[in-house]
Amino acid sequence: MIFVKTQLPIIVTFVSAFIVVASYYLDIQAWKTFAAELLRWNVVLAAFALALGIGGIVRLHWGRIARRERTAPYSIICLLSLALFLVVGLAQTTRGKAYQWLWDYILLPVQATSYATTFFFITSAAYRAFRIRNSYTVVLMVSAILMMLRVGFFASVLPFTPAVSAWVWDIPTTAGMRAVTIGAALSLVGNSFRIIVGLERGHLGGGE
Amino acid sequence: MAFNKNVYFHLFVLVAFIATFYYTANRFRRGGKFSIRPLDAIPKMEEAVGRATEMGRPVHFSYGMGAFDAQYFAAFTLLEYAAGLCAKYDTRLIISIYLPEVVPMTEEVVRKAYTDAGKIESYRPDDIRFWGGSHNPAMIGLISREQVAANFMIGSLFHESILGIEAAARNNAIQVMGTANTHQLPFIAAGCDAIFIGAEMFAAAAHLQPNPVRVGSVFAEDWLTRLMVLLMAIGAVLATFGNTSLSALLKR
Amino acid sequence: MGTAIGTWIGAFLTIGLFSWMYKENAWFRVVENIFVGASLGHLAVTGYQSIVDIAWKPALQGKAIMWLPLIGGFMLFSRWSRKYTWISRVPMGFLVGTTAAVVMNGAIKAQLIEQAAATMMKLNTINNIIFVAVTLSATIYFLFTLQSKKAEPVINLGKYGMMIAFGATFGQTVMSRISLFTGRMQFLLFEWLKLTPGG
Amino acid sequence: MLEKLNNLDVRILYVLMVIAATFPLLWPMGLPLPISEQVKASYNAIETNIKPNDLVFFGIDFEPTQEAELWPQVLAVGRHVASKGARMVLVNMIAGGFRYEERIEDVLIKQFNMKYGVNLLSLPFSAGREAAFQSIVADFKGLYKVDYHGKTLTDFPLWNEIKSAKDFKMYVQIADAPDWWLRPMSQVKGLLLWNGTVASGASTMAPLYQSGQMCGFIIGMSGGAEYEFLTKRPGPAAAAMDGQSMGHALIILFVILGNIGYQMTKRKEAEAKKAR
Repeated sequence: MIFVKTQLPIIVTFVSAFIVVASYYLDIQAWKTFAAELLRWNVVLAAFALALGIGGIVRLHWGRIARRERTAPYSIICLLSLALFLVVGLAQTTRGKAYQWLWDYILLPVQATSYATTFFFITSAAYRAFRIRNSYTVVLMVSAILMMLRVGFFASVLPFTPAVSAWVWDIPTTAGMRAVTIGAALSLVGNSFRIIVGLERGHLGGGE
Repeated sequence: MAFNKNVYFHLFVLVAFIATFYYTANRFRRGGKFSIRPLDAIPKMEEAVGRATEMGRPVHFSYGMGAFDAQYFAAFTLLEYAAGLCAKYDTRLIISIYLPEVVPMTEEVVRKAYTDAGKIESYRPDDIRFWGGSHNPAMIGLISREQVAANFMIGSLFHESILGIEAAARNNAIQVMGTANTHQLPFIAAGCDAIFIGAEMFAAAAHLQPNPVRVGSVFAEDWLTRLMVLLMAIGAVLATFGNTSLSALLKR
Repeated sequence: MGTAIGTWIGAFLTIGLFSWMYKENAWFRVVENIFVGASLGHLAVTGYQSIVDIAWKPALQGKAIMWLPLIGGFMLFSRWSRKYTWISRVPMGFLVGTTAAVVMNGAIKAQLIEQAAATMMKLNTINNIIFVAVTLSATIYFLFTLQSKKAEPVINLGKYGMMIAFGATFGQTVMSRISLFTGRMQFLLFEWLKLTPGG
Repeated sequence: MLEKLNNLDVRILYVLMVIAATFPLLWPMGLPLPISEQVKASYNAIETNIKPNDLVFFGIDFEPTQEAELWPQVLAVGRHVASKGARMVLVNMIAGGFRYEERIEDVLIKQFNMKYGVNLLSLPFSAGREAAFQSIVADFKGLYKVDYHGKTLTDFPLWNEIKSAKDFKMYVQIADAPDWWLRPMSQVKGLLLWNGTVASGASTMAPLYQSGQMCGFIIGMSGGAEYEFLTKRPGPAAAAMDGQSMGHALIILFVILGNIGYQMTKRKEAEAKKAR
């Protein structure tokens, strides 16, 4: 039984990975179709895993409400908002009129605003980070400023900036980023391989 | 056997990696000596947890908002390390999660770290928070309310990196981040106390637990990367003289 | 009517989130909790739909293999019991295995082979020479077993290359972030306050 | 005095930035906008490669959060492709992208008289990202049974003319996420890849454009604004570019002030050390 408990997840990992990896090398249509099918199952499993995650958050807020903590009103808001989306969504699917309204006027503005807050953060990050401490930070700062001078109004006042920044972008930037990509490629292979053959198993817990 | 076309070099890389890996891993199993360039981000993580402990404030960890990919695997290893430190020092660890499918894996990783430290009774599943799409506001709210003193974000980072950096900077937290997503490297390089750049977060595993498998893997990866550097150099020289056979070979 | 109320709600949420920039406050916290609830609710609805569309309906229509992901999904719930947690590790193994497999195939082709082939460029212009030199030296930076003093100048060149890349990307991203904010201001000014450009 | 610049309250910076980005929205300044070579080249890639009746796969993969930056691109590029007389299949792989699919479909039908099902088709969202693209490559027809509107696909003549992903001439994708679509899609032989992305994703995608894996590549709001200019259809991006310029100017100013403050602080600390 202990064998089944510890080894079965590893065997499943290996077999499913083997099917997908081999589908890339083998020219057998049925195999490819089956591998594609397997990848679609991930979506289903992820959806089930959602229930676990949501369960955790509901338990957290429910606890706060039950204990009548100072923050309980916020927890009530959270659970009400969840219930609203859940009920409307299950009643009429995401294509329904009411759900579309919820999406347009609640989810969309908060998502967009949440992302737009990066506007503030990047300002203070630029202010704090681009201090000349050593020769590396000089390079960092100069190339950042060049890129900002590249577009719009500046390009017409300082006509050399588009060409210079295009050079910075096409040559050293592309080359530097390519190195990061190439440098990581074999690490990805190594790490994935160790996981596939079960040599790395922290994510499956420690035995018992 | 019906083989696909244009995958031969691809297959060569895979087979070469596996062969080199088994060779190097075996060499270290028999007690070979090795040395790997140190990474400053690892001791920084310990320092951060230590300081959070002194201040009596929690530690925050996030994988970022990327799709499920290999960076999560590297992050699991570093999370295990961070959780181990938090268990050892009795410091609270709060984890923000964007993807549902990694919730169970995160639980396993953290529980294992607490079990290994002999502190399973202080493991708090409630502090593993799944936020889904609301990850970012929930994270900055959490960082500022809980006065987080150490902020680790490791994985497939997107714009949440800079949100985490600025929110935690308001608490003067020590921050360690790592990602292979080139679009976020500038921000973590500019804003953190120490970072893992791309491959470094995978190599960290070999530092944390220098067992033959992990060290052997780093060596095998390195040797193949050297081979690729050599091929690129030779290919460029050949191309200069009008010979593109090497780049053609790669695409076979 | 629905639009008018919606716009006001949208404005309430937008300003509430932005208010964190001043300091963490109750308004922000209300919006944060609305967002957490809404986004989890939305995920739950779409998740339910994918289960039904991808697996449940085909399974009922006789595609027997679709019972497998459904059973796998239910196995995840064994996490709620201490004793049977191990059962949930089987579908977790599947998720990890398929993901690792896709990563492995993709990394070799797109990140290694294509990139390496593209770096084999003619060294007949200064630009190409700089390009290849920076790519190779910065790749060498990622060799963890290389600890020779002789390699240091090469690695330093690679580091400068990466610093230029980081700086340029930072500068490039500023543009993106201003656009996002512009989008929200367009909403507040033109849709909510109904102002018109030109004063 | 000047060393105070080393540690300004960032909230002052925030207020100034808000003014700089918002003011031009209300009072446009009409600053000039030059066109970059890359946008020109990407425009030409569509102009020369797409012939009437070619099949173009058009991906809209971004969340509403990216609307300001990417919707102008979808509009400008979508109109350009349609004006070349191509047959288009719209698709989305990120949950929030569906409403832009609907919007561009509307524009194409109204402005270009495209006939739904004959030379235009919208496929529904499918989850899984890289895995979903992988299944498009392996088994395109297997992935979809119904269209975006929930109708059976086999009822549409356009769907029945397509056999696999290889039938498409070009895959145009406007997306906020980096390269996970490219790994699978680059496996389709003969398919031209064309990408529009956010400014922050540019560094990931630039090497892939430079290496020739993509035939076109435009970036961010400025890319959209310039594309609007090339297609001679002014749109939402051009209007917002003034705020960009102002914001950039201000950030550069902050960086300079911060450095003055930093150097002053360093000098003062050095003096204090000497005095001791």
